[in-house]
Amino acid sequence: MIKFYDWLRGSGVYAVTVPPMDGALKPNDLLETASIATVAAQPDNLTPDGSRVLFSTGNTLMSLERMGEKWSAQSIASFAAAITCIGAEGRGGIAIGIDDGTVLLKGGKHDGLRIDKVADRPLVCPTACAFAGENTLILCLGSLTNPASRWKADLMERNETGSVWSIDLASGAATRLADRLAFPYGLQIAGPGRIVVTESWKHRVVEIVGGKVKELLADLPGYPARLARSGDGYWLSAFAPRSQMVEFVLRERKFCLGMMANIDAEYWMAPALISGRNHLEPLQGGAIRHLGVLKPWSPTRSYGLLVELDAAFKPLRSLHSRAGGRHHGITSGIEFDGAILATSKGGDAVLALPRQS
Amino acid sequence: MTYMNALKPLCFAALTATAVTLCSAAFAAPAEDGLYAESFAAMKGKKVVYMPNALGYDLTEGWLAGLKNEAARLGFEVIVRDPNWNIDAGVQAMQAVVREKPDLLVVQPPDVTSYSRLIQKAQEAGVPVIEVNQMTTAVPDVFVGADWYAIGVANGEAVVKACGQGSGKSGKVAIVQGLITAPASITQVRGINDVFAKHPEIKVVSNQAADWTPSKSNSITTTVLQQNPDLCAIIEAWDGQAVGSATAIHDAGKQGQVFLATSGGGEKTACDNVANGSFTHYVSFDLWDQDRDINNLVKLFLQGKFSPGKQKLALYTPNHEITKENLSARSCWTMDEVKKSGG
Amino acid sequence: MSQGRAVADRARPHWRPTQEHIVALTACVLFVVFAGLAPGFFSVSNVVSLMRSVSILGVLALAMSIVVIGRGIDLAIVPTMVISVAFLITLYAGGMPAYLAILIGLGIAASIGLIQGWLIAYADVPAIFTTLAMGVTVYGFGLFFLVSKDVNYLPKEAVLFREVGSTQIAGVPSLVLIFGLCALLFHLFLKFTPWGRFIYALGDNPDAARLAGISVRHITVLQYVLASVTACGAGLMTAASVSSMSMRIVNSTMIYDILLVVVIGGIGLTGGKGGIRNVIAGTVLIGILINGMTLMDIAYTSQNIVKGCVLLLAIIIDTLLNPRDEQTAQQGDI
Amino acid sequence: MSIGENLIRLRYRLIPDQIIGELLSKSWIDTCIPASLLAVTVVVFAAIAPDFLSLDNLSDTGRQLGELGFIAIGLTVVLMAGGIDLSVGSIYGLCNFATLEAFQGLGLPLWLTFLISLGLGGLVGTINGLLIGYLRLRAFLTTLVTLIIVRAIVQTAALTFGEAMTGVAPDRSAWDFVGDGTIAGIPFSLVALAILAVAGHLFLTRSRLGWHVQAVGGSRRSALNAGIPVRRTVFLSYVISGLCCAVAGFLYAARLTNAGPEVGNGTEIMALTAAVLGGISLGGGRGSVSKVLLGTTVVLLITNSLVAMGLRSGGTSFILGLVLLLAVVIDVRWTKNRQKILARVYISPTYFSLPPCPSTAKDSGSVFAANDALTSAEPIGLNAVDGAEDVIFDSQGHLYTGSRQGDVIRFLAPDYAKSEIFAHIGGHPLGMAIDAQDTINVCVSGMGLYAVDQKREVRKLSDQTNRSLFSIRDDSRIRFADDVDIAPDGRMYFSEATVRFDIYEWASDGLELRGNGRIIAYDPRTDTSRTVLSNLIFPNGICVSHDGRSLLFAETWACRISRYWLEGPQAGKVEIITENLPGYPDNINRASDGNYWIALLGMRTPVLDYSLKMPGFRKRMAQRVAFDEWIYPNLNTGMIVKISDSGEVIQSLWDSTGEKHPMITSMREHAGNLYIGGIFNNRIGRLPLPNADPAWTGPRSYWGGR
Repeated sequence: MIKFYDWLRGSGVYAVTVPPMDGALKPNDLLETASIATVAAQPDNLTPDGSRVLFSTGNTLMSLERMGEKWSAQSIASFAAAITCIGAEGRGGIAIGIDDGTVLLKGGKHDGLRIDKVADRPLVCPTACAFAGENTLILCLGSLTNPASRWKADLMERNETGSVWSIDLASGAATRLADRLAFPYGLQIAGPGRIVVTESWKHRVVEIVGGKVKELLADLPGYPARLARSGDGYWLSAFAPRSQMVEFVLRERKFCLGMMANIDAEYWMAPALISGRNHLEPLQGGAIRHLGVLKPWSPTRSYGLLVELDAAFKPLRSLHSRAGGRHHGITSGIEFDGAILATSKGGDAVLALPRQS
Repeated sequence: MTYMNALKPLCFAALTATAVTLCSAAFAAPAEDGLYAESFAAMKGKKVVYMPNALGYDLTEGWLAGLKNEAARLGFEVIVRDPNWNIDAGVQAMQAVVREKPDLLVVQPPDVTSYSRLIQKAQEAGVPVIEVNQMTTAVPDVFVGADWYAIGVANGEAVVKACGQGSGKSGKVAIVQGLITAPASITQVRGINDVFAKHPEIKVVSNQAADWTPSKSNSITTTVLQQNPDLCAIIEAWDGQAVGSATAIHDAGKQGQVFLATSGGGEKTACDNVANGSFTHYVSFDLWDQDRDINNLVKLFLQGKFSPGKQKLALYTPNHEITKENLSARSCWTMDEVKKSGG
Repeated sequence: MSQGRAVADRARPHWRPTQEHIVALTACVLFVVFAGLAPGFFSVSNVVSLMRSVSILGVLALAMSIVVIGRGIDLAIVPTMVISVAFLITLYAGGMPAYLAILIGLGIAASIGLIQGWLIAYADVPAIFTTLAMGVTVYGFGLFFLVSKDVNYLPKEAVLFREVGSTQIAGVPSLVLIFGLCALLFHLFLKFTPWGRFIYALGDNPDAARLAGISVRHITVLQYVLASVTACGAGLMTAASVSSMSMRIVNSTMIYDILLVVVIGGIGLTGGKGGIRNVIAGTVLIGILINGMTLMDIAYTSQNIVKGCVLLLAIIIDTLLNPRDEQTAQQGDI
Repeated sequence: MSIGENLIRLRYRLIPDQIIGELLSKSWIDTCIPASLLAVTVVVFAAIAPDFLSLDNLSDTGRQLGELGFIAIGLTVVLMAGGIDLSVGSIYGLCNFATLEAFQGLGLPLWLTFLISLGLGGLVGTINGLLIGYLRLRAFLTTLVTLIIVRAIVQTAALTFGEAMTGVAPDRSAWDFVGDGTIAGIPFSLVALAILAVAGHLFLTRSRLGWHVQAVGGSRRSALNAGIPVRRTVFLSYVISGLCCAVAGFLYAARLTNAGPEVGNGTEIMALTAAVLGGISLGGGRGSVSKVLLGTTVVLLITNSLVAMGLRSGGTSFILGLVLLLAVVIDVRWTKNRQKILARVYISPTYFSLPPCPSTAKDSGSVFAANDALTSAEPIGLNAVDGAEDVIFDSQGHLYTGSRQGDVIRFLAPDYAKSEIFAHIGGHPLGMAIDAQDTINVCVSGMGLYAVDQKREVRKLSDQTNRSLFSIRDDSRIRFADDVDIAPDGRMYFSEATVRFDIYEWASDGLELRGNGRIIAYDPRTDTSRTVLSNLIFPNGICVSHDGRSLLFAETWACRISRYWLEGPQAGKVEIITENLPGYPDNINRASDGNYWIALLGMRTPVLDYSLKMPGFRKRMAQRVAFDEWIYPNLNTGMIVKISDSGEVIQSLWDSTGEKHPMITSMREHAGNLYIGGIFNNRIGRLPLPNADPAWTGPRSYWGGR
């Protein structure tokens, strides 16, 4: 009854409202004007590893090092499919998640170990991994059905099939820490035994406490991606903005499913890493080019957002690339050597900014 | 046990009444004496509209109770219209009555003029009109009610006796009228004035209207008492509002010193007030008598021998003066008694 | 609070004779006049009785003032008073313990206020109509369901009541004291509690108040509940002083007297202006008028004429001294 | 296409959803509330009240209506002027008493009595008016005081004269006629009311003072600033109210000869109730005589019936109060939410489906393959133009275009560097056509079809056409004239894109996809317009074919071009010549090689195409999602196609990124160049056409060389 009333009025769960970008999230152009450390196709997974920073472009693993003002990137290795996540142990050990559903370990104690099953189920969608000590790997699986590259489908299907695992690399035994998560995308070990993940489809950051989730930061105006340390705080990247229209489509199941069945994913009315590149993409009324300019506040399917959180996961400040900009689809952002690095997966660039900006 | 004694005659009356009812019901035919069946038949199922200016106080409720008792016995119907002090509503109700054309209208007009035209219209429409306790300028078929002039005179004289020559009192008197357009009030005051005219030593220091409301009479009396600490007497137009004055006197600590004369239908509370000294002199137009008068007239008219508007009759109720001295359990009635066996 | 203080400042502008001053002045003038004309006017006892006679009116005016300051109006205040009290008397006479009866009476008053407040705050019905209609409804309801008697007398047992009505403390009638007490309480409430401040803010500019984050609707409801309950209190005072409650008070012009007290005191119907001091000023003025004229034995009806004329005069003077600015006057401010 | 889809199609074909919205947008819908209220009352009481519908009851009610009606109308005038008059009851009582005193007491002739009563009423009204109008006292308070004073006067008078006055009914016929007489069976007072009602209606809606009253009530400040004599208006409103009460009092006196002091007590509340029930707003400005009469009738019927039913005391006022409350609540909620409801239901999308979009991929060999030919166009009037929906050239080669500010702007040949405002029209000029005299005939949004001649004189050609039958909303006005072209016989054919929306709501029409548009022919010889084609889906561009025998027009949302035969065997017939364009066609214009240029204002997107089959989805989107977030065509792309006379597509020019020419709404070929206009663009583009006839110009092609 109430449900019907809500459906009628578009209130309650049928409300399509989106939290505003305000306060600490007040828009600016810092990301848009940020200098480009290196150009790379679909960069992702910035991970500090000792003196260097690891990141991925497509299925190649790269390392980034600072040369004064400049940055230089070298390719390290490349894999069968796109790299979906990187975890560095700190003493040479690296774990790499690959879109074909495997996690490989390179260097360190368990060099060459290959994980393609977790608890006897083939893993489909490794989205994040991190070492908790030398022998344990914490692993996020975004979905049971869709590989990471098909995240859009997973969102539009409104799946909540993600899970977080702790894997004993020595024995290979896997214990499930949490289940039924809406695409756990970012992972951060905030302290001994303190595991924090971002739950993208629910626009929130949660801590996992004894199989249950505890909300740390909710109602984000975007879909959170990876989480990284910054001093005693964190850097939270959001790879796409939430929008009224998308929320509405998500609630119009018939239309949504029909759209997924009949139309290519890149032309869906859905969030994207980059938009406005093709005349077949859906366009929203506010996004018409007026007198030659596209207003930065116009509705958009892609956006660039990197948020600094304090130790209590409250937003402190944020860096943006707004509608009509290039540096969209920020999938990871870290602090390294007095600089902020961020990967714009949509803009095909690794961005660098001075810490104080 | 004086109380029970007081009730005896009433019980008797009640018994006879019920007896008669039984007879009429059971042995109608044998009791036939030439009029019996005819008169009963004439009254059965007739419609009587009863319209006081408001229900909810002793008089109007009392009359209603009386009517109902007879109605129950003789099988005519009593329809109540209650304008509840709102004269406009009253006028509308009257119009409704004229439309409905009942067999009889028993009405207590609120003032001299408001209903006049409509009462004539009712008579023209063939509805006989009985006015109760207050007269309009348009003359009804019959008037039943208190002899206000006599009441005024009685209270006036009582006051004169208390405050006039030889009493050694100041002779200052305050008159608290009711609704200033109401005949009850007007005629009373006329009576009072006529008495005072003969006694120059009486000075009327205040003559104001309290519109039948105790609160207003209370505030009036309070100020008057402040103004004339040596006030001798107050004449209240009606016991319903006199309570206000009584409290005022009581609050001013002048109880017993100020002579309070008033009048009313003789309901129990009035006697109580006389007993506890709130009222010094009380003129009662006995509601019992009025009930009986009303009922008799109703019966006469319902038998339909009179043509409305032709006759101009009046039954003025006798007055009983009640004071502490002559106060007896019989001098007042309670609503329950009337409900049981009034009329 | 700051915005509250701002409102307070608006209430007393830097020197300019406000309606309050004018009223006070008129009151003094009248006092002198009557002292000259009316025998026995200028006596302590009379002044006391003067206050006593208007104290009930005063309390009702307090109730009204709260609503008016919040840019509302409560025309149902008299019926509320009459019905609630008449009912509690009936209950009491019916043998119910006094405290319980009173509680029920207050409860009824409160619920009436609640309904009104809800209609005004949530259904956005203009206050004047809501209360107008509620007045009729409440009176009808009471007469139809609750109270059958026209005048409801306190039963004999209600000695305490009568005492409260008649006792004097240090020569001051208790009713006057009660009025004073209420006045003080209301003053404190309005000036020193956040709700009081909010009421001012609300009356001064509802939209601004809402934007400032005040839960306007709750405050509105609060106003009417307060008013109704106070009205019930005033009814109790009436009952205490005349040991009865007459249903016919509803048909009287009392509501007009109340409004006049409030507005004449200088609490603009626009809301946000004035305070308890104005109410007292207004009450005193009316009191002096009525009492003086009664003493001069002016007939009740003619009293109304005089009253009316004096009030009209006061309003005119006020308007001449602080005329309304066409550009800033609010639309629909009648 | 599935069965389900067919059902949807059928449902939307059969049920015309748009009607609800159109009904709601009618202004008379307001009166429906009191009217329905009245209906309910009548039904209810006819059912429960005794002899409710009996003749004398009705005639009695009629007489009372006569009296209360007068008061209520008077009060309404005051309310509509933004004031309030509480003293009506007292004035009523006063005049009633005065009448009786004068007629019965002093035995004056009837007419004099009437004048006296009028005089008294007018006097009190004048006092009120002076105090409130000129001294600007608070209406509520002032009339409250006058109420008390006048009431007191009546009472005192009643005391002094009341008894002296003989109660015997006067036997003078005129008097009785006023009181009891009927005209053709209708009570006299009712007839009087009817006359007043008509007069009052005319006064409020047709007279200057009436308008002033409404203006003052609507916004006192604006009225003042507009130079309306606010004070006098207010003053007069109170006088009127006083006079009305006087008449009412006179009638009452004649009916009941009741000199009681209570007459009219609480009448002000009755009248107010009536006004509110009728939906007269307190703030002022809103209301009408008919409404208040409805309200009055309701109030009277209710009170009378309740009295007649003889409820126990209190019952009447209880029910009356409840009714009043209910009515006020309904009225308030209605006026508050009407616009919201309207906004929710007005847009009513319908089913539509387009065939799969032809491929536009760069590498696909299709004629629609994306390219960037247009990016090489050089700008004209960069950042100077705003709203160049159409561009056109006169015989001298000057370029004309429109601007959002409502001007026709001229760029001077040959280099078009200098521009000037050619003429100011006021509305946004859209499509243009130029005739042999170089007069620019232009469609102006919201205004209609206008002509600007070389002397720069602006002339209205047409702003209305014949109203279509069975249309709820009046569609005879032209709201959204879009593009025009001139047939050889001089008649002008112009398209009205939609009759349901204004230009700034064009997207809403795109959401509806109903055939809301039409093509109108204006005949300069007779100076008349008539609709030639209707129910078109956003008809936009119009172009008379090279041979002048037919007319090409674009239906934007349907992505198709049709031909309308002007003469020949198929005259009057319509045939579709180009279907399933990859974008939404706007203006059509002649090309030098005998073909036609078509501007596509935006591109079809898969999501939008898919949503066409789901009207429910689009409706909910319109309701839930903010206007700016709606799915639009992809307007950030520019495309022009060329079609042959038979309609097959020959060539397409793109600005696929929309960097320079997004949303192209028109283009003209002129002397070997293609000039490109876009309504939202900041420039006009000039693109050299390599193999076009440099001598060819529009005027020549239409009117031959001169």
